[in-house]
Amino acid sequence: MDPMALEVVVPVVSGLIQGSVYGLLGLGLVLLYKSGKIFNFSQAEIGTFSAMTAAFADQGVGPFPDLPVPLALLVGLLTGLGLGLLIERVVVRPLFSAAKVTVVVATAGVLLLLVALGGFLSGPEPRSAVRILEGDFLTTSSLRVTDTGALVVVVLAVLAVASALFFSRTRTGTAIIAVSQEPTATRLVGISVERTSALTWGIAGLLGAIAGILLSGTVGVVFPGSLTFIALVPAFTAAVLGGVTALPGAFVGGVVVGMIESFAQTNIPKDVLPGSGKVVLFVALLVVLLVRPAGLLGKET
Amino acid sequence: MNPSRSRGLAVAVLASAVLTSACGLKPEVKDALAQNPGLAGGAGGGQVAVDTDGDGTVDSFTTDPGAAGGGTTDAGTAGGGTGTTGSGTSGSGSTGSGTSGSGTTGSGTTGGGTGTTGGGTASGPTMPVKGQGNTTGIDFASKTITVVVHGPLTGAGVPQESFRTGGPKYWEQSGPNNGPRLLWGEWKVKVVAVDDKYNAQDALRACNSAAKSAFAIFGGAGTDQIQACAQSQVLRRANVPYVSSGVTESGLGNLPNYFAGSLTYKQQSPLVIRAAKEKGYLNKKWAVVITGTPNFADARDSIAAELVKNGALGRSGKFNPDNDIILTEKAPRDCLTVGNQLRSGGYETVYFLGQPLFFGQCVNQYPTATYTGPGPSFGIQSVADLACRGGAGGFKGFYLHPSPDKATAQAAAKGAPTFTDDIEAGIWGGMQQLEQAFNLIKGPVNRESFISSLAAAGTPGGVLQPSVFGGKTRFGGTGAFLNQITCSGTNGVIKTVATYKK
Amino acid sequence: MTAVDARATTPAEPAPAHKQGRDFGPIRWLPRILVLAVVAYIFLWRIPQDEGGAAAIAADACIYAIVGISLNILIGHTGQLSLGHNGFFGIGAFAAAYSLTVREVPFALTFVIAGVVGALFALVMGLVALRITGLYLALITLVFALTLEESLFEVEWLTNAGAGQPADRPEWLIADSNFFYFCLAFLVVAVYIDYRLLKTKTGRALLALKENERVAEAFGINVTAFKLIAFVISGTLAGVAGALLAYRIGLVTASGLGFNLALTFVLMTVVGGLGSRIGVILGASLFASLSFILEETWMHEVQQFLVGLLSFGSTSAEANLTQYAVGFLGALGLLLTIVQFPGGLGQQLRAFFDWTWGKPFDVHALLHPQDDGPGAVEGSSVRA
Amino acid sequence: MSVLEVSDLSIRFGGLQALQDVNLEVNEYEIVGLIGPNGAGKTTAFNCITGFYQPNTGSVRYRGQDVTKAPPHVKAAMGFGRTFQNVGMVKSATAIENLKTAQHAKAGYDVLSGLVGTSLTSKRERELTAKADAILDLLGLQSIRDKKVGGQSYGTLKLLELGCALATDPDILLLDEPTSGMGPEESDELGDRLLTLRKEFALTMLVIEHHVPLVLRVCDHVYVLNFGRLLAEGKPSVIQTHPEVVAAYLGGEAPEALEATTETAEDAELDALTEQAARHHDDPDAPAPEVDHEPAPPTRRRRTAAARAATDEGEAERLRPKKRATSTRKKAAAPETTEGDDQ
Repeated sequence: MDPMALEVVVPVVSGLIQGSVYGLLGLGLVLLYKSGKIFNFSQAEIGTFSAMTAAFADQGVGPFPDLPVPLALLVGLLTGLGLGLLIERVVVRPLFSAAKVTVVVATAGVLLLLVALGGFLSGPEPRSAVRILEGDFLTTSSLRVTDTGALVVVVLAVLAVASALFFSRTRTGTAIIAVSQEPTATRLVGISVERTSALTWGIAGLLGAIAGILLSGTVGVVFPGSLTFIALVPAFTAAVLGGVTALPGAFVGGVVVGMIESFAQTNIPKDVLPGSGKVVLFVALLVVLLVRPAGLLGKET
Repeated sequence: MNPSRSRGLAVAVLASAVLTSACGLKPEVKDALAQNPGLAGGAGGGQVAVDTDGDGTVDSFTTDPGAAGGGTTDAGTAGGGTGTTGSGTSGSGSTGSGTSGSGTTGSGTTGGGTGTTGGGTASGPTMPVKGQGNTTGIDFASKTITVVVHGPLTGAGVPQESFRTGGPKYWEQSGPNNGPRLLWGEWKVKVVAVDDKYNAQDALRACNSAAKSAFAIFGGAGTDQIQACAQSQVLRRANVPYVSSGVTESGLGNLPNYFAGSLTYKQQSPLVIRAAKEKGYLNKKWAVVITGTPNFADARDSIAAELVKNGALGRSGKFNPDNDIILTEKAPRDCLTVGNQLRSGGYETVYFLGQPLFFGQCVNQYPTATYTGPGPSFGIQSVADLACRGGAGGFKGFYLHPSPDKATAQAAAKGAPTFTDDIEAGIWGGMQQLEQAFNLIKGPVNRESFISSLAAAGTPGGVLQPSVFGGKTRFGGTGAFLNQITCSGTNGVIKTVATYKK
Repeated sequence: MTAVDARATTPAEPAPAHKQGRDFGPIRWLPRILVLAVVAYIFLWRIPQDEGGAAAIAADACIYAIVGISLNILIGHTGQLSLGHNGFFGIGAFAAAYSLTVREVPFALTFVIAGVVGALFALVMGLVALRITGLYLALITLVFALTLEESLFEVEWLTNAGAGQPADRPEWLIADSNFFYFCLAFLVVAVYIDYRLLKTKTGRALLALKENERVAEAFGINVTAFKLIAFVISGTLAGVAGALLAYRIGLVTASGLGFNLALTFVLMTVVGGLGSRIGVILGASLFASLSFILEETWMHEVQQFLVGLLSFGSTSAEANLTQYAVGFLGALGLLLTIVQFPGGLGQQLRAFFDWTWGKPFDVHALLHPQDDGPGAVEGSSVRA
Repeated sequence: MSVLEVSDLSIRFGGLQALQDVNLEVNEYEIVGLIGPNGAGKTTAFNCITGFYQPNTGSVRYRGQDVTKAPPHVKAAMGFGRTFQNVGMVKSATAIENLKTAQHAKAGYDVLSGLVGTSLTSKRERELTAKADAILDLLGLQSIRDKKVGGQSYGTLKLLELGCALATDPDILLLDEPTSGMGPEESDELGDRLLTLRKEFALTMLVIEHHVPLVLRVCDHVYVLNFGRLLAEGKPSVIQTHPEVVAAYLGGEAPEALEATTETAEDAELDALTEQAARHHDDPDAPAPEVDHEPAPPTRRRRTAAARAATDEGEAERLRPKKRATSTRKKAAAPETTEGDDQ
């Protein structure tokens, strides 16, 4: 076996997978930042909640009949969409004119509310997540990549490209950007700010659900707060590193974050520096914000 | 095969030795057994490899059927044997090795501001008496004694609801006609389960708050949490009896109010090696994956010493503690890194001690190894379920454990309601231990008499193995069950294949 | 100066509101004194009686209130959204526990150490805040606290890793009632500091730099220095509060100081009402004692009744509802505060507080709080 | 010795030359005017003088001492009092609080003794309040003493802001459009007030002002800025008829008529940037305008540039949509604008 395998190849590959998970969540975060200049703290929990309803539907728990996997996934995606729309209507829209920080604290409130609601529904016990794919994509002497892991990378890449195209090529995408930059003028042109906002949150909810279902698939279980605990902060870091205004930035940022973390964890043992992954990440984030506040791919403003 | 078989024989011989030494029981224990004939039958013939389903096949996975049958393979003994002193204690001579528990134990009262009525010394009927000693947690009006069980209802990442249900299952449903079980004929016990969130700080907060309302506290699982509660200033000052499963020995040897009712991790290390020898995975490449808490230092050092002594292999060459021990955080987010480390080290056997959710994830990441260890005190069923759901080739291994598989426990706990998992069985067994401890008391029942009488003797066991304190140690565990874990579809299957005595 | 003299006489004029209607002296004051007496009786006498129960929770409430005041100095007065306050709080707790247990430093000195260490860490964040503002600052503080939680708080010599660092109280503080009074004394000091802060040039400088850094500079305010001063004062208070928590529980672990705690801190401050001292104290106390109130007081019966209604007899549903009730109520309170009542508890109850201080009871103010209140989370330095 | 001496001041934002070789001098007890069309760089010059911007080249001397690099709060403490184009005050605080905040540098106690609450602190606080009250009396604003500044009318705000600048105990006062938001009568009144203040506090002033009657009446000397360069300087009466100045104010109309709207500070800076952007590809070596000028007809080149600046307005809009939206809101919030007042 190549002696470099553990130190280099493994962190690269596992960082890629882990980072894709962050990137998927980061994509939703970037979308909302791009359109409304807010950080959505409830993004990961939208994912958790959606993954939980998908798992409910998959296993026939509670009000759900025992559905086949594709339908269960659909239930999860619809939950994410619905949550996005609901949050927009009940929390975000009344705060249109409030300071952005207020909205951000409100999304933190939504995060806690979703944790509580998830707890009401399923309790603290982890549920096994919906398993979309079961096989191994790649197994070597030092590395194992599951099909779900590979799927996450592919989905992230596709979504990152698709959403970049969405914003540059479609009318709706342009409208979202226009609203974020020029609400008054956009309204004059006849674009409904409210509709656009609802649309943005709907898409963000959907992205959250996709991320949640895939991420819980790689972890194996889902419980209230699980994805927030695992991935929220790295996803934020990914979004900021990549540049919160650039959609492919989430992809790049996610992968960078995943690899940095993985490298540090693999190569710095716990008794030398505990939590080395997070330390390195913090330093990286700090440096990027100080030196290049717009992020790796973002445009300087 | 032959060496293994002879080892099996040795175990059998040891078993009978232990059986006979049961004659050396302390009088109190004998009395307790006499008073509760139903309890003692538990582990009937000493250490038995129980064939629970009775079809004669002990397991499908072991390479050495002879070893499993070391004792008598007889399902009947598990449930039967009413009055006999079935579960022997291994006598005072074998306890206390490596511990420094003596000296501080025994007398029960440890001063403080509370009453001074010495425990077992006073005479009179055995029951709580108002004003005699510290009777906190005893409601004289409704004749109810409150006991608190703490465990990680949340935070460990696997289903742990059984920490809540195990207690009531014992005190409220295991009595005559599936009704409440009464102490001294008329006293009820109320169990309150509190969540320690798998976090020592919250555990200590919960225990300190329970000291006000509970007579005694039982620590279900979680080393850091148990240690935090055991060392509590508040509990010590209020003489709160604190009984737990055996975990670490660090800082717990000299506590007047603390009792470990089962083997500590350190005490189990030689047994882990014994199981590896018997099941044929000792001469393999071993990795030790363990949480980097000082509370696991004794477990870590003892298993490393045993592995080195017994010539186990490591990543390259002989097992080397510097290379082959992987430290983890207390609640890591996922096992990707550790999984890759295990894979690239080519490890064949993994000794794992850590958070249950993390354990399950690591098995998913690296399913090819045989997993072993002292296990999470309780909760191996949840881990197995989680690991088997991963669908990456399943989970196989042997874990030592304070409680046996469900069926064995069921048989030992005659007439009890069905157990949902090992946690429930373990808590049930812990409650049984508490009842046996209550029955050791002579005269007025209070915290002081509880502590002094238990410290002087031990418990005869039942679902759990017997414990012997004998005034010498607070780590009174005498044995553990070797549970074999396999997957059946997406469910983990736990099967007790042997009972090991220290 | 004549202008001043003229001014000084004006307050002596009886306020018209008091003159109208019935001003019968004692009758006007009696109910107020009665209310204050009842409050004093409950907090100074009744609660401390419940050793191990309410007394311990009241100590928690004091500790949270100190954190609330500390956080309010940053968010409310200075406009710096810190999501990493659990970091300063935690480092104070560990510093106190470590110096007491391992280094055997005298008890009193551990508070100084906790305060200094908290201040140092806050200073570091303050330096970062000079360059990174708004939401990015919120994010970096969050990551900072998470990093502390996972790295520094796991360093074995300092924190005993998962086992936690013990911090036993001295003999005279073991009784929870004594400890409550002890914490209360710290809270009084914190309130005094916050009061003095707002009364003097420091408070005015912070408000100015929160609203407009340029104006502040034109007024001769060293924005850099005062931002750092705000972080240092806030960090000191948080560190000392952390030390109190260490002694309150007797053990500090990293997992008790996580992201949830950071959110709780921000939540309680916002729900209490940024900028309102009494509101923040109230919000903090509420969050500290919510689970106790729901479990141990008459509210338990109410809760059980509601839970029974909602769970339709399923025991697992009942357990879930009970377990998540606190989080649910907290989150709901936050959202309601932000969306409906941006002034928080402080503003909602302002009419009552004003009344206890001698103003007439203004029902209108209770029902329709003024619009010019402090607002939820405002501040022009947060412009992102 | 002059109080303020600015020599060869230049500042560049990215590729845009906002100020180029600007020289100013303000002597003791003088009121000096600084005028120029929108985006000429007046406010930028103020920001360089008071330390908010660091000029690329050139120096600022205060009473002979080089203070180019001193940060704003240090300059404020030295005696630079300033007002802002769009009222610079703490809007959520009361008038009296604002006046006390403005005395920050002269508070006379340190942060720690303030927190502890020494007797010195309370004595000094009383003195600060007294001084603030005196200023309120002076400006006739006692009626809003305990009212939040945010809700007051624009004219009141400008007046109170002047009070705040006075409260900083200035040696030289830099006023950025003190009459914006005021009617003609109020503006006249302000003129009187400035003269009184100068007498009472022995002040020196530098004033950005568009209201020509005021400039004519109070200023001893006037500097004209255009496109970041000094276009002219001299006595107000001379400047009034200076052809190049008239030309710079677009085609020879009277200067006051061109100042129909109040621009915000950000607007001013942005205007400077965008207009510079529009013409920065012009000959960079174009000779700096003469300071002592003969009356000359407006050159073709200037006309073109001005016209281009006007046509480029649309593009400028697109370049800064966000800012424009902000300023729109601000104008709407201010109850009075100059629009009606100047007519």
